[in-house]
Amino acid sequence: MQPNVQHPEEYPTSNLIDKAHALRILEAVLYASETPVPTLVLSQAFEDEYDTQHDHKITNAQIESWLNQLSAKLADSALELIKTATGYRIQVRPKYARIVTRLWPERPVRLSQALLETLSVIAYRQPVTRADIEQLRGVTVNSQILRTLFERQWIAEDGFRPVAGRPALLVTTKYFLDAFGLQSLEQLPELTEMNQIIHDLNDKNIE
Amino acid sequence: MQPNVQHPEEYPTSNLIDKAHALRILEAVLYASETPVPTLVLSQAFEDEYDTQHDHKITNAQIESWLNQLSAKLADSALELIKTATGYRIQVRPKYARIVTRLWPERPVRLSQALLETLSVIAYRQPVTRADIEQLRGVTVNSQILRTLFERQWIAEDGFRPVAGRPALLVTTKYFLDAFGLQSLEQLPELTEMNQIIHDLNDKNIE
Amino acid sequence: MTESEVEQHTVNLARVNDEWFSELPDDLYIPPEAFAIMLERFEGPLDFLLYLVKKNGLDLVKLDIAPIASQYLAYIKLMHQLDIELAGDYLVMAALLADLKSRLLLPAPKSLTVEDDPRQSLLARLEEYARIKQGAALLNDQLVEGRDVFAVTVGVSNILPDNAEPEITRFNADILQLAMRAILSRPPVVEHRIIAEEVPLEERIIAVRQALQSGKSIRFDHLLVRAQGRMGIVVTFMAILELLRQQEIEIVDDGLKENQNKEDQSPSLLTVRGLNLAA
Repeated sequence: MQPNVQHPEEYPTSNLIDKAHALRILEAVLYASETPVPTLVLSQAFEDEYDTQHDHKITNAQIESWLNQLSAKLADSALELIKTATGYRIQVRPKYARIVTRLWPERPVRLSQALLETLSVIAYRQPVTRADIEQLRGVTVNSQILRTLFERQWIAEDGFRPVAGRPALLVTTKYFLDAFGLQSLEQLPELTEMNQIIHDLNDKNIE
Repeated sequence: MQPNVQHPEEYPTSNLIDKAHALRILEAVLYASETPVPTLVLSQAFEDEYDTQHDHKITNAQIESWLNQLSAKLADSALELIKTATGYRIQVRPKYARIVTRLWPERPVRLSQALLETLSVIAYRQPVTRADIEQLRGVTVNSQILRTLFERQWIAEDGFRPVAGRPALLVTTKYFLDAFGLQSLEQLPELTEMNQIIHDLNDKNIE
Repeated sequence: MTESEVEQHTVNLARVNDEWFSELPDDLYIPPEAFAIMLERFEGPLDFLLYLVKKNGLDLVKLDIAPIASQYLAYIKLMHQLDIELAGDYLVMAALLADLKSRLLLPAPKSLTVEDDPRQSLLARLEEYARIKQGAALLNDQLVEGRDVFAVTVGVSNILPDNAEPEITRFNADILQLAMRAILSRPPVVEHRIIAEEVPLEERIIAVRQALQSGKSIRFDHLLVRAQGRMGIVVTFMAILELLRQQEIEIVDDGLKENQNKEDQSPSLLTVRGLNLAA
């Protein structure tokens, strides 16, 4: 737990960086993220923090070293740091997963209207950005809901829209299809109703 | 991970419980939960784990003591343990909000002045009708704002006023308290004297 | 606009409207276009009034409402002259203040008690609004989850320790369709200023009559012209009602089938057929 700068010789370019602070930044990002965090995003977290001050880049090797230390810091906890296909994520160790699933066995059962609407927009209009969902639903997207959808692995990020801010594009996954008993997206119930027609006309008018 | 019964004198009833293991159970539950965790749920986590084996109850005092230790364990991290209206929550410290909002600019909750004033009326003057809000703020209530407040579950309808039209009465919810880090409505910041208000607002408007 | 021009402008205005502009506050030297921007900063007439109160450094409790009312009315009048669009709330307040002012100019009746003082209710409103505004500022100062602090939710390892068959809850995909329909059937949230193109009923009647001339059945949505938007839907429906009344067409499907027969899930829409007029 104590700051412990034992190997300054290893990363001479970043000896101005307080290691304990660096680990806290990684923690903030990894814990706040709704999805696994790619190394690129982790390095972005340091950009404002250090580069402008010290005029040097944080290397990926440096970040990986910190991640290892973070992992070591978690050794005595119920959590672990893992690397997935899309990035790093902190999760509850398998050993303690049982306690969690036993406490909330009803977890997947109740789907709130807000969650269903968010999911249906992603399903029917994919790929969509968060802003697309907000636009269509008329309310701010609740991070908690996206987190839940990510956690169930019903949705995933699939690239980004090449506009300012590079917002992530959201799509549904095969787990989503499984959960809703669908073989493919083509099996989604059709929306050939009056409200679809009205909606299309509205879109046209607004353009 | 090793059994480590260092302080049997402190909690004689639970001397069979490994403190480090207990902290890990609390961690698993607190980190995995999507919402603040009530003490009751925390104690359930232990029931499954211990009571059936050892035939004794974990007291709330015991749990609170462990929570304090968990909180201490977080002192050097980017996280903190807080108590809100509905339970305990682990959150990323405000100090790191800047990094999080920079990495995910689309995520942060934005609170417009109009939304804050509407929420303020409901929070401080509840229960109120829509007409009350209009009367107090001197402007028409923006449906969009109410919708956002409902969507976030920060407000709810609670009965109606027995006058013509039976307008719904609006109140804040425990989720509002959770979101604003409050344990109860009594913890709402107090409104001060009139002159002080004028003085403060002066400063604010000039910004 | 240079400062001297503004000054000139203001002086001229003062000569024209002595009632309003003899009491012009100093900060009317703001360029006119800045008024609109300034107004946007306020949450409404009460907020604006409160600003005037504060700017004058007045004690709200002892406040003589008259100068504030005059200032407010002066602003409103000026903005009106500058063609700056004002929300109705501001005009309602202006009417209230004008009424208040005129009543205050009348000699006070002997029986006027504090409770009857028309200033009191406005002052009470201002005070209450100031509190609400303070409450808003205090709420804004709180550490808000999702803005200042971020609740942590970590996933749970997918590897089940005992390799137990995970209990998969299956959902009916229809709930997605219902949710999507709920979204689509809501009125659009953003208020668009759409200059409604008139859709003449006569044109629609002719169009529907022509489309059904051959005696064939056509579904309602196929009678619509996309460019006509919502108004087109409404007017087309009116055209159908008119043609029904004149017995030129008949209904093949009233579009209510889905409700009558739950077995049949196929979408059902109003469908009409032209009648042979020659017969």
